[in-house]
Amino acid sequence: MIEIFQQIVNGVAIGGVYVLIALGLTTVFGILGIAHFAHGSVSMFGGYLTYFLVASQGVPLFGAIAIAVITGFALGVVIEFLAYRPVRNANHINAFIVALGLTMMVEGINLQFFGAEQVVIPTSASRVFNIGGVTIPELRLYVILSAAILVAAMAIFVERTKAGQAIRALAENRDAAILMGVNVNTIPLIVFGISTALGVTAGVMVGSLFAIAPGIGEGLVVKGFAVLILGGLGSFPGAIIGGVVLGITESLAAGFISSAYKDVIAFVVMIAVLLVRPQGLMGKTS
Amino acid sequence: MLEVRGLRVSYGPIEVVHGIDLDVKEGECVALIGANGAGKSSTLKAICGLIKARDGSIRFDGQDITNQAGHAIVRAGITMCPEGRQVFPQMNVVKNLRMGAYARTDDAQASDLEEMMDMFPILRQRAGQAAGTLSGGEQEMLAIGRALMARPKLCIFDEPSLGLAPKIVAEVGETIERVKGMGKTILLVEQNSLMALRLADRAYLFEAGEIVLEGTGEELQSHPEVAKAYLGH
Amino acid sequence: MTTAVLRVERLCKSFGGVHAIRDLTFEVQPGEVMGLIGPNGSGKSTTVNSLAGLFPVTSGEILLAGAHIQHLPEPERVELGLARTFQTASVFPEFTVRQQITLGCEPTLKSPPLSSIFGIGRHQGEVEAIEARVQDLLEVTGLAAVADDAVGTISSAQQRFLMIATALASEPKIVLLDEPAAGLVSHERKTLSELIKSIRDRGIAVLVIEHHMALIMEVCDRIVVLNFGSKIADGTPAEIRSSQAVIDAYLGESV
Amino acid sequence: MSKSSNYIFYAVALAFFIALPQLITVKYYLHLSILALVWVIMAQGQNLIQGYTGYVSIVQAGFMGIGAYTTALLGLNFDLPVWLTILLAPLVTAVFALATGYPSLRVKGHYFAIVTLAFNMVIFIVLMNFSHLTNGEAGLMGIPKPGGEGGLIDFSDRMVYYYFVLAVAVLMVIVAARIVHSRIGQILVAIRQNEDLVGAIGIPTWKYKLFAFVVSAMFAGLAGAIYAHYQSFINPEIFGVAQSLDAILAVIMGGSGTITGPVIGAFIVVFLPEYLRFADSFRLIIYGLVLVLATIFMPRGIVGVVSDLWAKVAGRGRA
Amino acid sequence: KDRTLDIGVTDALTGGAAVYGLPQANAVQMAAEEINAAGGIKVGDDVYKLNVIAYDDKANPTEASNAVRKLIDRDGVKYILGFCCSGATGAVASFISNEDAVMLVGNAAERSITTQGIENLVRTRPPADYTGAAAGKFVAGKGHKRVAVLGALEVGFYASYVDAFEAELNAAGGEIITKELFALKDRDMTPQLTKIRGMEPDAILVVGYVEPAAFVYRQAVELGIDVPRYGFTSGSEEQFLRVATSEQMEGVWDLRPTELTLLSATENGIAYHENYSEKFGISPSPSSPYAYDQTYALKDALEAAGTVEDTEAVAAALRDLPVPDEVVMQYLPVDGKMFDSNGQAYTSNGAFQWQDGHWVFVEDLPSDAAAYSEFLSTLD
Ligand SMILES: Nc1ncnc2c1ncn2[C@@H]1O[C@H](COP(=O)(O)OP(=O)(O)OP(=O)(O)O)[C@@H](O)[C@H]1O
Ligand SMILES: Nc1ncnc2c1ncn2[C@@H]1O[C@H](COP(=O)(O)OP(=O)(O)OP(=O)(O)O)[C@@H](O)[C@H]1O
Ligand SMILES: [Mg+2]
Ligand SMILES: [Mg+2]
Repeated sequence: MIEIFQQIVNGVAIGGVYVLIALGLTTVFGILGIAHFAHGSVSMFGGYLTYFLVASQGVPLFGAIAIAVITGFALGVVIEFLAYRPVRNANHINAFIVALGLTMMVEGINLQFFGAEQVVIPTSASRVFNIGGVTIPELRLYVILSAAILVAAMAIFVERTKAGQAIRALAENRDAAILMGVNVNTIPLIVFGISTALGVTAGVMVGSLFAIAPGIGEGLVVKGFAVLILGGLGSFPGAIIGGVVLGITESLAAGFISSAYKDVIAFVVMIAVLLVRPQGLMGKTS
Repeated sequence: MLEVRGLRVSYGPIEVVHGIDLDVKEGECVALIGANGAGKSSTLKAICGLIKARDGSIRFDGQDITNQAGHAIVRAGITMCPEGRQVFPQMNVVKNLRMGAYARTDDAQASDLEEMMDMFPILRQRAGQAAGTLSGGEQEMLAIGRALMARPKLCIFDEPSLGLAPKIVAEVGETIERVKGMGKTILLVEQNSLMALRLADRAYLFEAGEIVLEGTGEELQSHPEVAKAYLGH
Repeated sequence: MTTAVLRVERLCKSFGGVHAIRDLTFEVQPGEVMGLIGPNGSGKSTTVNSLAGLFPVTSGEILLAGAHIQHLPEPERVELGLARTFQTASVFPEFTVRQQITLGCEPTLKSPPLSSIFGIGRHQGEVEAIEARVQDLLEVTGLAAVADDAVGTISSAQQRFLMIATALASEPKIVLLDEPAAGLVSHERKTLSELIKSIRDRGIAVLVIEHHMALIMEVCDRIVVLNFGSKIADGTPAEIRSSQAVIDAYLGESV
Repeated sequence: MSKSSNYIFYAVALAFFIALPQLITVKYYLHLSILALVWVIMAQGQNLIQGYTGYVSIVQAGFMGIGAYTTALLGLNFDLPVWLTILLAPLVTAVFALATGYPSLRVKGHYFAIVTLAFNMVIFIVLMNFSHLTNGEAGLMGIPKPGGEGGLIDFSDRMVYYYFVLAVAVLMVIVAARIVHSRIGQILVAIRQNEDLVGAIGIPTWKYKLFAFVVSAMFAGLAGAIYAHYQSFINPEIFGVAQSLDAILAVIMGGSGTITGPVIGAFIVVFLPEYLRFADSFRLIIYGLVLVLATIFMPRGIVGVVSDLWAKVAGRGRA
Repeated sequence: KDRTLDIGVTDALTGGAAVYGLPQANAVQMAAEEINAAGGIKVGDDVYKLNVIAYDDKANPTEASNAVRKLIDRDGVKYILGFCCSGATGAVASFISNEDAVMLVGNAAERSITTQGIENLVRTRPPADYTGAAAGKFVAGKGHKRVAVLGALEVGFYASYVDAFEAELNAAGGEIITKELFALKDRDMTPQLTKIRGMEPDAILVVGYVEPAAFVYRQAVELGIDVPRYGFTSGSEEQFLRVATSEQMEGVWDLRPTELTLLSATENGIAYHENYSEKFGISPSPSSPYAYDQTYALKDALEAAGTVEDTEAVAAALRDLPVPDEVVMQYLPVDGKMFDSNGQAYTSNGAFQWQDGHWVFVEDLPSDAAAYSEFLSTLD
């Protein structure tokens, strides 16, 4: 029994990271219909940057995170403006290719600036809590908590603010949004900025809880897309539920079925859900 | 109030509006009629900034709005109720109506919302339903209501009666009449030429991207060619 | 008595909580033009979509020339002789008009599809027969002049006629037309009513949804009126025109 | 372009490919050309599902792997003749494609892309971990060449193998062209434009989508088999998602929905990274940048650019 | 006469395996510069200075064969060094015997590379099972009966390490109670460790790349697993400390070839460590000397063969070579030769333990290179 609880706890932390990655992906997808494949690599860039600031510039951790998040926002804006905007009216597959190209570029940049060795963002959180046999490292607890806070903040932003309203309108019908007076040139910039900033926080979490190394970002973005599929493309609650479900599924699969095939099992669950509900767990039928 | 001069619109290499002049004066209701594909919607889209004008100028309220961004034009006081309704499919009826007031900064929105629901009782019945699942007619009413929520100076309707039941068509006619009564300036495109010409103070006839006839509503109604081709039977 | 070409019995369809059609029963006889009218949201398009098999019905039976079809997928219903058009124009924008109509003939072809890759097992003369049928349809629907234009470049009125031509290409027993006159001007509507009559003259039954009363009154032999998903009237145009229930629900003052 | 100028174009292209080995002085480029021809087969398959049917599949490299492992394992374990195992490879791939295509094709657009990507990862993980059969990451060595020891033709001569692959590639391009110009091809293009309408006019779309998916997988399986016998070595690494993305790139860069496009695209994805080696550690960055710029400035691929130019030139000629 | 000899390196310079490949390429470069500075290679009347051409293969088999094809066909290179990873190495090994070239394999540990009788290939690193058997004996000797394994078992040479380990453990009456797996990019090992914790093992054995392995050690502590931890990872102190604290690492064993570590190293090793650190600004990875040693072996073989053209002679000379003086690893010669008849070299194996922030050499793991060499010859 303890083992099951332990596995669920294990899965929730990684699930929190998935949720943040997926949130960024899902907002971008919802608004612009772009499968932003470079998201993982850009997130890792943010993680690397934090590491660099902390480890070799001596910036305090939270200062470094703040700088990285702001840089991430700016980077997102630049990416939207320079890379995706020119293909806005083209076939979506073209945007996907741009995304692939960006992925290579960012991976290349990461490699060039930060090297091939894995880096771990140093933190001072090294305590471990033990609750009735279930252990939780302090750091994991922080990750889960901050993921929850960010999700809540995003939800409030989208549901309660005018910018959030505009984002939803743009996601659903671009022309109509223009006719309502939504500035469709700046909203995508904001969306990309926020999405990338969220990605950077995920990158920081991965970098402190686990590690950043070449290829990890790409693996993460695939998981992010799996979450989207599981939860429903463009669906906000879907990203949250999908992320947690995927994290726990992986954990249980590795613990109780097979660690070699844990990703296979996660994908099979995703495909099975899709067969029953083609629009994903929280997706709406069109 | 609205002054269009020498407007040309093209999609890629194909030009569909070939330099038209068009005026709408304050408080006036102007109709555009004409066959399918004549370029009426394209003209409206160019006015609203949804597509770029290739040539010509558009002035509104003394201000040059040619090729301005769409949102700026909305803030200048033009809203359009577009062809094909264009509701926000996943938002419910109330949220759609609220979106209509997006560019507004005053706080009379709640009472306007009530007013729209009174004007279209069916919208009150469907208040919580996703707009995408409404029937065509229900969507059209929603789109009109949404446009009015912006309290525009100039209200543009692109084929508001398309696909509506006769009873509702009559209601839409009345609604536009009422909007007119509110002192709003109206630019109306209608396939239902009879209704359009009855409502309009002045009208233009489009043919293949050009304006071929202009006059008061009555003049055009009694024009033999118009009567034959557009008023029917 | 001949079997009805289409028979709908106690048809129900609900979306979640919304009952779009309730207990709908009607028949269409061979060679008949039947009108289906009703206020917006009364379930007309839902009826057409249910008949065509776009989604499963909640309950009820659909018989095409006496055979149950409610469990069949969309393409098989077309093969059995039920064709339809859509309320909003739905076409292949990159094809030429001729190509689209030719594709519409696909369900009637006897040659297996693979034969067109390897050139074996082809039925004699089929290609020529199809070409002739397409030419005929182009002329009937008045599209011959734009036959080799890309569908995306023809006017929306022409696209509406093209939808009808494509539906007819499958040699149906009955066609369902969902608001074919939407967006047409009066002379085009006239062409449309001629077309509907000529379809009937070919022995094909027509079920037409329209809000344009003049057209409906002119072409229909019989009219069924829906309101809130239920049938409220069924009769000749004259009967419908004078039915108080229909006037209250749909027509308004008078037409 | 008129029909006859088309034929002239194809004849010139074929003559070029036949003469190519004679023009190449550094044998290294012969090696790359062989790989590029393998990729021509891959890209034609990808084009069928992506370019013509409009479904972006990200599992092509996985299918290539199934083909490659099929031919290698049959050859190594059962001593079957190489010709036979090469023919069996696409058939076995087709079986897998049927099994994966059925669920994947129930969803559309990005869903389909990601589901197929998941399948590619599944194939990769299984090849990696099912090591009793596949020997895991270490891969399979010593895969025999066609013709066997002391056969009539020596396939270990690269020149010979080049012509062998060229023949297969030409054949597959012809097959692809026959398919897209057939009734089936017409239906696939219709599905790309408006799938709902295809169903409504009485054509069971799932059959045709599945056909396109399975045939494209067979192309990939065959490409994998030919690759395996050329390299004599395979391991899962070659059949990962990155290679599937290369197949997509080949189609897009060349010109999707055309027969010539994938041929050009295949050579690009094989040769471009080589030419960017001078950039050393900046290679990845530059390759990515080239992709982004190419997509922005020539969205219809090289074929699109060329045919636009051609139209301009021809138009001027007429005027 | 002063002449230049081009030698090639193909290795993973980017991507996930660059941790192994890049240091190897650096090591070859460093060795070449040292050789040039010391006067070059004397072949007959000529003196050759080495010029290194390095290509990135990303550990991908296709890229590796492309790189080698290019080195041979275009650059005219006959001597190719590097090779950190088994997949890429296998791809090249499958055609190298037809080429007029000599291939020197470094860190790639898949056994079959030297069982195929490829005459123009030698390898400095011993196969993993050679070390695994020694490790099995050692752990069994500690009295552990129930051992849980966690590792990159989809990778052939790690699996073969475990197989040899298991055979020895079984022989001593012990058993492996579970084999759990992680992939190269996995960093969250808690699911596997939670399962292992539930099985109450006497010890755990971690077999795999340094980066994920470091996380296993850390997360095992976090999950409260307090049984002895053994491993086969060859990670440096620096690499482990990036992930885990020294306390979390305390007591961990590494059972592996006596590769480069500060305390176990010979004078050559200390010099190598210093020079490398100075030149590249980072300490060398423990396995990088396999490539460094390749370069000196090649130098001696060229001088012994007296030719740079005749690769067959050079390949033969390699197999006849005593262990060069300059090498860093501690090779166990077979019949007095560095490489045995299979082209395989052997180092001694050792048990290292993490104590107070450092890897400490505790004892030799008895290993019989000659016997293993004979066993290797019997494999196909
Ligand atoms: N997005 C587009 N791309 C290319 N051509 C277009 C586009 N939109 C409209 N057209 C073409 O422009 C011409 C004018 O169209 P427009 O919609 O302005 O006409 P309209 O008078 O509003 O007709 P309708 O009564 O059908 O709405 C038509 O020939 C149409 O085919
Ligand atoms: N997918 C759906 N989900 C929920 N409700 C739906 C859905 N489709 C249709 N409806 C509802 O079913 C009712 C009938 O819709 P339908 O489209 O059949 O009307 P209609 O008679 O064709 O109207 P119109 O003349 O305006 O086209 C409407 O109230 C509509 O809101
Ligand atoms: Mg219009
Ligand atoms: Mg309808």
